[in-house]
Amino acid sequence: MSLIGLVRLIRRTGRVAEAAPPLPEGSLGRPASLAGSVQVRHVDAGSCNGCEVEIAAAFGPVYDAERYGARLVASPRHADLVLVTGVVTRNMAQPLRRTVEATPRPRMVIAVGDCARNCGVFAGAYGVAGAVGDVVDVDLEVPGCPPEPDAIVRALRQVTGR
Amino acid sequence: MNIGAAILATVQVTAMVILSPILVGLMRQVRARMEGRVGAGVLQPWRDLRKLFAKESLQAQGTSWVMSLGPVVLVASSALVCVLVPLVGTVTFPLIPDDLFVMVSVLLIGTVALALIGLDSGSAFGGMGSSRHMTIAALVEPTVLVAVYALSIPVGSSSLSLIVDARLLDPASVASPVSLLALVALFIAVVAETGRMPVDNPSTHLELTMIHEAMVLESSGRDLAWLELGSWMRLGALLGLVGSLLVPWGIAGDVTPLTLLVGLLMLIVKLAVLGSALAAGEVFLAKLRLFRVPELLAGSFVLAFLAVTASYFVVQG
Amino acid sequence: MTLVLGGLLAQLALTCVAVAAAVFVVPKRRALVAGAAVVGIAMAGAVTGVFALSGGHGSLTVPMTLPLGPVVLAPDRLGGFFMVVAGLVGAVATLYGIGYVRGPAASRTSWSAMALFLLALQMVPAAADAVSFLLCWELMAVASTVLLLADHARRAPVRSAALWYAAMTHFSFVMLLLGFAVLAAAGDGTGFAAMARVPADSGAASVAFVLLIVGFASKAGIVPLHVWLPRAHPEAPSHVSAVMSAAMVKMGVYGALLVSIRLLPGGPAWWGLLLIALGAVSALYGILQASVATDLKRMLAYSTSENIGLMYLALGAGLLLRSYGVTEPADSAIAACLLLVVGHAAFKTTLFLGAGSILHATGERDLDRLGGLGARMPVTSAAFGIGALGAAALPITSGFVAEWALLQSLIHAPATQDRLVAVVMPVAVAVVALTAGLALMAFVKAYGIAFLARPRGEGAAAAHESGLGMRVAMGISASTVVVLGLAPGPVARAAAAAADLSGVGAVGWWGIDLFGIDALLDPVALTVLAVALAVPVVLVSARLARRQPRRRVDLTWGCGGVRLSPRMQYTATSYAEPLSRVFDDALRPERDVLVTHAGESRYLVERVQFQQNVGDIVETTAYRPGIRWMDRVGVLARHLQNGSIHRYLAYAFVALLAVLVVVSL
Amino acid sequence: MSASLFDQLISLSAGVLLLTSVLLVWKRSLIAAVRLLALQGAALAAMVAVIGVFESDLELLAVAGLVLLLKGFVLPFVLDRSRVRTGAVREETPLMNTTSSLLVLSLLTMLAYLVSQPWLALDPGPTTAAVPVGISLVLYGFLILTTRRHAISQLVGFLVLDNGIATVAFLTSGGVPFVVELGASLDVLLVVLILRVLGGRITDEFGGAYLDELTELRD
Repeated sequence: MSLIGLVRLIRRTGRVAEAAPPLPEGSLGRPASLAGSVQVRHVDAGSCNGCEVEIAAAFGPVYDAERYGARLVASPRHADLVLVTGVVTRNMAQPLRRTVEATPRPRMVIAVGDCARNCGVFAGAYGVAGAVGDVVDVDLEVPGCPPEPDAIVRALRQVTGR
Repeated sequence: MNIGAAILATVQVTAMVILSPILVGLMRQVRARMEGRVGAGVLQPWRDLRKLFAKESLQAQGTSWVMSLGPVVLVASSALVCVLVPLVGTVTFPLIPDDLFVMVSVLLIGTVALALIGLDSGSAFGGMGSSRHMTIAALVEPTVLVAVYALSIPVGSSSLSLIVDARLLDPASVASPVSLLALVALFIAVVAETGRMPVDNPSTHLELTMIHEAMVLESSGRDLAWLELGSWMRLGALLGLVGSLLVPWGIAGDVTPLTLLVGLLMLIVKLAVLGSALAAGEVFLAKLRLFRVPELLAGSFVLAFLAVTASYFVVQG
Repeated sequence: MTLVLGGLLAQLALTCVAVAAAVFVVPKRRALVAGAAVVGIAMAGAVTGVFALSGGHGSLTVPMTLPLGPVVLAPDRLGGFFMVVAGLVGAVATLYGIGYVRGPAASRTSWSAMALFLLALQMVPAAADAVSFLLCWELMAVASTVLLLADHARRAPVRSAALWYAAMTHFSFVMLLLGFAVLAAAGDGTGFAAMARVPADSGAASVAFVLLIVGFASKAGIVPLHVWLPRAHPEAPSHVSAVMSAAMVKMGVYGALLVSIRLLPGGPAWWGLLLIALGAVSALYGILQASVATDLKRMLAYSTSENIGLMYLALGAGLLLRSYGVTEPADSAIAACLLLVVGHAAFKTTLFLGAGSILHATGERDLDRLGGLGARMPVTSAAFGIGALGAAALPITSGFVAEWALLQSLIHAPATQDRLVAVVMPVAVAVVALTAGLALMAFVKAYGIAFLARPRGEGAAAAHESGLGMRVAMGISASTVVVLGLAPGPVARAAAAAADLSGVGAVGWWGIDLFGIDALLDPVALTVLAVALAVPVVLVSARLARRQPRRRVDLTWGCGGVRLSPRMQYTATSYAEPLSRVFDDALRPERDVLVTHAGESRYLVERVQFQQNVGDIVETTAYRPGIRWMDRVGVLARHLQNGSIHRYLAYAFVALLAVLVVVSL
Repeated sequence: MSASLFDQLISLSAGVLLLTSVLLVWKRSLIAAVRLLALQGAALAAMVAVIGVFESDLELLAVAGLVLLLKGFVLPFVLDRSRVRTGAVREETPLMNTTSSLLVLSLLTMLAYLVSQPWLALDPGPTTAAVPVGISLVLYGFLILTTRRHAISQLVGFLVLDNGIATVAFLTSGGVPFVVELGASLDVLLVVLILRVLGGRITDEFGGAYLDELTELRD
């Protein structure tokens, strides 16, 4: 696309982010130091990628989770929050533990989606090691198969408090 | 003279420590708005820093003191650059002229600290980032020094404050082709050196395309906070340098409360304008393939070189 | 008896003592006793140099049985400067050698050769006429060849390296002989004073200049005459490499200075251009090779080529500017050349001694197998790190000051108002800048790969710190790098005195002031400022560390991977890969990728093998054909000599007839 | 027009000429090349116009109009049409990579400044100070001609060369007679049109306009 075309597109599009819903009532025992700024590391422990699509949407322009101070990062060393999706498969159990261990404290773990909470439809399958809660300590769960971006954003806002 | 210079140095460093995260916040905000987002607000980098300072730092087995000392060195070198560059005023310590060559080498100390941090982590990512970072730093060097040469010819000195003062006296010289060529070359070098588009994508999550991020993947807590602050201060100081060379007006020639205030306000305006322009420009660019970066740098080198050649012949021809 | 004369005599006496000690002391104590005497020679040399530099006079005539006349030693200021450098380097390296030498490097021959080598290094800059100069030069060459050959029985590469070295050093000797012969004929005398009477714009002077510069450049390791350097330095014992690289190679620079500012001052502009061209090519090629090299000592050898290139470039710039009558920038450039000499001597000694310690502790020179030595060898790590900072020309080291002075003098060239200068100087600045950038890359690679992260090989994992003597020697040379970087003022004054430069001096006690071009640098003030800025950062860090201590974890982050092996780290080869791709045309690396497929499948790979070899393109394209040609000539010449006594008698007869015919004509 | 303003305007237009030709060597996009060429033509016309106004020479102003029309609009338009016809967007594989050609470029500039030194010494002034720019343009044109492989790039190189010659001519002789300029311009136009027709035909026949492939035509 040419430069001028892009300028036109930007001007035509304007703001796509939806108006921010009211701050959810969070009764979460979150660490005070995470207020306003939460870096998120996402771990796919064996998901069908449905939740990934929703997470991408949550951080996309429409829901714009970044405006509440949450940001996806590339390394758990930079993260405060581990966002886990999917059932934990046998091959991913150890990497998941390592990822949480590699995150500096204070840290939190959020299990996103039904699979992550209770194995969902995959419960009892041969390659499944268990739900996320069976492998690492989970602070917050987001139900849904897959959860709506709104739900994910709500959970993140409970942590950032914005 | 010494007291004035000390006051000015303090003002410049303090201003840059406070302003550079806000500058980065502003740049992210401009970008977010152009993408149709709301954005996290200009103060978000400061919130991130506050949080990082309160977090613990991890040290993996096999890593060494470089992991903890490197960030401090980076911040100190950035702070020294902030003193050496005429951002608010042109008053200098008599024994420490704000020599451009000295400034560049102080900047390189920070570059080396970052590269060593990348290598020390002992992961493939760190090494990769470090290797790319140093390759680019090596190739940027000719552009920077030849541009410095071009800027120094009219005043016969590589001292920044003399160059800025000369531009204040003769405003027409700012718009001369020689000066513009040198500034464009310098600007490309600044973009490459601070890891902005199109050389490096500061917001990438894909390890294989990273340069700067890959080196700091292993750092956490306050180490990461220092690294971020140091890199942002570099960006701020270099943009401020380009600003002072491009628009020298308002810069304090002596140290009084009024001149300092004017200088500070001008600095804020310059940084805001340049930062917004840079961020807006980045929206239109895609990251270059790593092996096409030398083309960009060769191009900027040619511009700097043309500036030198032309200035010789224009001045004396 | 003057002080200089006394110093010279003391050196000769100490050499006799050292050789006697090497021959007669039992092997167990040999290193200590002979080593102490050799340190004495070097220190005496340095002290003599100081006397000569401060204007002392003295002349020593050593009678010789050869029909060439006596050897006359009478160092002037410039010679004194180089005597100090060579003496200090020799002393530190020998101190290191006492603890370092093992096996053949500790033999009688080696210690005697070391004594003679250091003596020759003192006598070359002290020589007062061409014949003495050439004799000392030859002594230096022979002694260093013997030292290089120390380990020839066990390792074949040593023999090949020595052969290359001997060939190149004799090529250098022949060139010098011819050059001095031309000068002696034109000036009617072999003394330097007589030669200095030859007008610099005469044809003979130009011929002599080119011959002498070629001779000195080949000793100095200037591209394309550098081929012996990357072979000899890795194979010689490390303390010998240090002396060769930091002191002996500098004699090539001394020679160039001798010719261009003492014997034939005021030469035409093209002399300067020749030196700039040689220096620029050498600096760029040397540092490119250094940044892709994986053998640590080979890398240091190429870096020597680079640094000597910068010295030639600085000298060339000085000559070029002088020929246009612009004295101050010219003098600053020559001062930069001398600062580079001193700076390079300091950091290259440190680096070679550090490399020696690594070799000693791990048995490895290959960077790809090193790693994690920082924790195992803290002193070596610190010393090598400081040396690497110096080589990368970062503040506050000796390398930085020298490069700063060079750049300053280059950018003040516009005063000449000449188009040639206008074209040459930007190119020179660009070359120096690219060289500095690549040097940064090369030494970050060397230090980071060798000392940081985890060991890549068994040798590195089992490494241990070296002995006390070696550590002390490394400590001395590393602190010299920092001290020279902090206080370049005295060196600048010495340089100004040595080469009779105007516009170069010191500010305060330690700062350097190129007042001729209005540029000053006070590293101490800069350091104070830097420390003042770092203190708050450190305080905040310490406070945070008390509140939230560092937590140790097992693994570095590798995407949660379970099998993280040290082989997954970046190596020196992979570190330089982007660079070797960018400069593909200049380096022409040979790459082989061998893919073994699993069974019949095209998609399943069993094994991938990668091989890369970065050769020396100058050697393969310029030298190999020449060597092949000489081989063929040699084969033909064999027909002349077939062992038949009749044929030899016939040769003699033919020669007699020829002489008679010539006489009768 | 004051002398200093004249000075500034001449060096500004010379700077644009130089910058556009550097970018022409740098960029491989043919679309950008056509636009840059148009800009270059406009800069050349501006330079002629400035000289015309300064010397109050009506004929020169007419020449400036002609140059603007031809080099700023007609030639780029023709070039763009043939580019669209060949369907080419980028110069895919030049004979010399961009980095090397940029370095060669700086050497060529140096050479241009060196050889034009006698002119500068002879008659120092703002117009002669810009002569090296013209010579640089000639050299850049040759560089493009020798290193590019697409027929459109060849035309671009040819036009840069022509612009260089025109720049030198205007700067040194203080103007070319209108008739001569008219004739030269028409020649250039004719060459471009012929090449365009040829290139179009070749594309139709062979499906590409790379010069390497054209060598096969000999057989």
